[in-house]
Amino acid sequence: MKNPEEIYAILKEKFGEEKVELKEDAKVVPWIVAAPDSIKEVTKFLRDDDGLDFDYLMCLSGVHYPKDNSLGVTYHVNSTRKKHSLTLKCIVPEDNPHVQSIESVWKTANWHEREVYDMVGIMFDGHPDMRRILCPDDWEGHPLRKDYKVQEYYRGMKVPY
Amino acid sequence: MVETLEQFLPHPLLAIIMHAALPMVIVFPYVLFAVWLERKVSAHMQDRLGPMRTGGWHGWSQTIADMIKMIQKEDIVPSRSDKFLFKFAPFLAFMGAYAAFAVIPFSSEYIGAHLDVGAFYILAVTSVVTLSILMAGWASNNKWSLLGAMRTSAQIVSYEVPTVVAVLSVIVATGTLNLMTISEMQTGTIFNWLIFSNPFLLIAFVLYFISSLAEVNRTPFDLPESESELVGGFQTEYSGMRWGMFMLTEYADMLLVSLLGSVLFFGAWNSPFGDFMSGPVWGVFWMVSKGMFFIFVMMWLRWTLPRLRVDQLMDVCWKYLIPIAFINLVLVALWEMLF
Amino acid sequence: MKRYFKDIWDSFYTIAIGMGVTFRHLFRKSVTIQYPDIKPELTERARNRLYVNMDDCIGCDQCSKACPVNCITIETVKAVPPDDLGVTSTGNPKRLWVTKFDIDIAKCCYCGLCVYPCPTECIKMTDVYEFSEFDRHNLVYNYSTMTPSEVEEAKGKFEKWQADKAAAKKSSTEKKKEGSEKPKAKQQESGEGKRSDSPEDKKSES
Amino acid sequence: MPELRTEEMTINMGPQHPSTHGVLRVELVLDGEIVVDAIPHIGYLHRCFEKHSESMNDYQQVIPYVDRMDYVAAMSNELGYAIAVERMLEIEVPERVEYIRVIMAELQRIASHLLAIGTYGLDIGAFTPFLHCFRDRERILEIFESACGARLLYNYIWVGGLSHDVPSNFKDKVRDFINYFPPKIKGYNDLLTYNKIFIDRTADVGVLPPEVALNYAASGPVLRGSGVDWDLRRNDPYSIYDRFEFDVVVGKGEMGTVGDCWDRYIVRVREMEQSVRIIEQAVEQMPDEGDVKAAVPKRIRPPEAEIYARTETPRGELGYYIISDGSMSPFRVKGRSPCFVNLSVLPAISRGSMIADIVAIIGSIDIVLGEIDR
Repeated sequence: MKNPEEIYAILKEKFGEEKVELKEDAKVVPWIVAAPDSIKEVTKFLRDDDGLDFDYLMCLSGVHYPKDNSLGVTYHVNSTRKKHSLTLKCIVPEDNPHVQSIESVWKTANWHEREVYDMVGIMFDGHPDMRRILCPDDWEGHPLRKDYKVQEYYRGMKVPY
Repeated sequence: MVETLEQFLPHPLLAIIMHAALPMVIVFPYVLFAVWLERKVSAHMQDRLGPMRTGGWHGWSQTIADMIKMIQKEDIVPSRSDKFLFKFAPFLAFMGAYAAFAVIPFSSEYIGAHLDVGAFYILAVTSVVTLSILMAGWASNNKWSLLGAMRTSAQIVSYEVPTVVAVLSVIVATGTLNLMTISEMQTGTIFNWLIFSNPFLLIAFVLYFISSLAEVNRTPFDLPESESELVGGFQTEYSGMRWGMFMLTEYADMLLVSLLGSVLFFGAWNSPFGDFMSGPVWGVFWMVSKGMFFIFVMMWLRWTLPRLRVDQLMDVCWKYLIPIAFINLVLVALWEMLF
Repeated sequence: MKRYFKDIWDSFYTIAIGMGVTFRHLFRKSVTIQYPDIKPELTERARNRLYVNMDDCIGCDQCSKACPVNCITIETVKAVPPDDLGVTSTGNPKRLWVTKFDIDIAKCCYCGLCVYPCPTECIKMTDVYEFSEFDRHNLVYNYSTMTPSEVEEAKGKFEKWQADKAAAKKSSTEKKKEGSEKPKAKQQESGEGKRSDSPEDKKSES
Repeated sequence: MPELRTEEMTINMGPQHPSTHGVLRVELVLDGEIVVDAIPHIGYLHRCFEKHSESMNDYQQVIPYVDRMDYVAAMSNELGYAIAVERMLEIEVPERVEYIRVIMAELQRIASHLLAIGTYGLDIGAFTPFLHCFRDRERILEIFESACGARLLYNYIWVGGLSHDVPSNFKDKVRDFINYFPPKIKGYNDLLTYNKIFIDRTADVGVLPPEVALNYAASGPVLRGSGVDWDLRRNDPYSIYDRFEFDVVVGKGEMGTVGDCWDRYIVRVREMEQSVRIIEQAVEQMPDEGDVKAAVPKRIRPPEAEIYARTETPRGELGYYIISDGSMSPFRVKGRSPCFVNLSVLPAISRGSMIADIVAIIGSIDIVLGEIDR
């Protein structure tokens, strides 16, 4: 059982401050922001380290922050054996949204990442099957972006009925 | 029987047609009744009521209404199907089922064709149903249908073996293939029935019943249709009356194997009480009621059991039924030799 | 070999047990009812078709705002002084002509969220559940009791009143030479323009 | 003789198929009847739950949408959402509300599991258990209907409380049900669970080893069926689940391998017994008096914060990731639906099985498409 601060201390020692950063002022639970190009390493370490032992990726969500013109991926990880959980985040700019895929770390990320790509439009580098999952393959735009405008016609069908 | 008809009818051909159509008098009302019964049996087993509206008492005319509806329905033929085979298959299926009724002795006075190879004829002619199912599945140009059709042919071809061996046990015991002769041999009280004449024939009957379930594609062997896997199997593309013909065939087949079962093991048209309630007309009654009993058991099984998987179906056939059937055949023969 | 016979025995035994269960059920009383002949009694909290008692509606738009699927459309026109709309049965004064109160019951999700905020308890869910229609447009229920001509009349009166008021104000401002703030009730403009976003406004008027 | 040419057949199972429990499409690559690959395609029931939530002008308004995610276990969905928002608002709900919520959630678990095992029987080909399950589920729905007026989509558990107090005869009704129900489980077991054909169809089929289950973040009966002792009600207690005594049921591989379809199935059957136990205790302890709306906030305006709250629904871990920007409407609501995650296991466990097994596997995962597609 470790709290986020302790986990952060371990991560900082391993990866250095430029890769991971703790947001202590966050309400409810603090989270750790990791660099998008090292998220795979970080998560792999989280999973394999005996002291941390995060074996369960609870949730992976994409968020659009229109204020900062950025997109974010939030990872909620949990350890079934050590009983602690952690919130990790990756923030990427809106115009070049690339995050490393963690599909190889936790298989469950496969569909979650596809969903994030579909809904928010973040590209996951190294994902084996980067297709849309909920919307049709030829859908335009990413619906969960705050500035999303629904397309007028989809294959000749009027969309906003 | 034909001779009697010829006396009343102007042309001998007419008499033959009349004669051939007689089982229809039983088969059609029976199918209407059986479909209704199936619904009622299933409903009550599931704490429901089933059809209650059409016709008044417990919805007795529901299937008649359904049939009228089916006749009126649009005849949909998929555009990419093999049109001729697609249209012809349901009728071929019914032909196969109906032709088999020719050698069933409905009563001491009526049998369609007094064939000396009656049992053999039935086993041969029912295979036409397989053919038609295969035709239907292939002609539909639908992968699900094809899978269903392939399953059927594999299934029926396999299950024909235990059926034949089980029937063979009876033939070993009786020494004839003529179903009328077999029926006549069982005249008398219930103890003259073949099933009680030889303990191993009881096993033969169980084998016969199980494999005939598979032959008529009833649960737990309803893989050709297997609604929850193959949508509707070979029937997927059928609708309206053509689908109705398959339905008719299924129920006619059920009746056929039930009647054959009662001929081979349960004294055919003989009354269980010796001379009491026996005679040509009572014969029909006994025959049909024995058949209905087995049909009820089939329904009962259907609404109780889940469905087997294809490989398990084959396991049941080749690993269990066939070896047991052959051993049983030897035992029946031994018993007949010794007693 | 033992396993072989055990399998056979298991099959027959478990099938027999299952058949016993189904056979017993064959003679049980059924649990279903013959629906159109016998109707189930609904609980008093049953949430089915919406009903609006227009006599009590004050046009406050609370239900429309609470609706998560936007199936309620309300348009109102302020009643001008000579017309007194009276009070509702709960004692709330009615100040608005409800010129349009449409519920698209086809959109309604029967969540009941519109019922709670209503200050006069005039919108409620009834136990009527048989209201299918052949045409989807028939499922848009118009609860407003006003005829189009009455609506026109109310609108005309309001416009006239507004014009009078503006004129009066103009003259008064000319007199006093200083701008006076618009009273809050006046935000309640006619028709479409009236939807304000914060609920405080609504509260003040109800 | 030239070698016989064979080729793989690609076949679409669904979106309209009796055994995909909705509009799931599974693209099957078949070698005869053997499945070479199974690729699920989802999204046919996508209703933009998350987008809708963002456009609501109140947190309470999201609840009818939440209901429609997992429409056969709406109470559990509401409970998860309500807990998430309450944690953000840092409000305590009254004791009585907590008890009612637990009773409702457990009744819902039974109802949902009944549906799951009933339709599972249907998938395997047995029709009768399905209607027997519906018969008993009906009694639960009646209790729900008397409490909130709806039978399926309740909108009952609100942020900070409940929409109505329970009716006065609620306790008796629940007691009636928990007396009536346990003998019925034996009926299902006789009819289906221990039927030889059923066991043959489900044992050793779709084996999901525990490591794989964890790696795929499977949850609920799917995870427990693989022998992982993990239940949020005990491991991460929410509401007042820490007050009750119950066992976490795990699959033991009684009929075959640990983690096969039969194990997933039996976990559900036995979980119903445990739910009855919880309800029994909750009904005894529940206070008779108390206002259920006391803590319902007039206006829900959480501080600028974000939360991930998870609860154990009948299908597994339902998480809500809610971000608030301090306004009346949520900034982002993400539903981590258990079925979505559980279904992603399908390709991994279905290779090499037969078409009929695919049906068995999908059924044993117990998916609800409304929740997968949201």
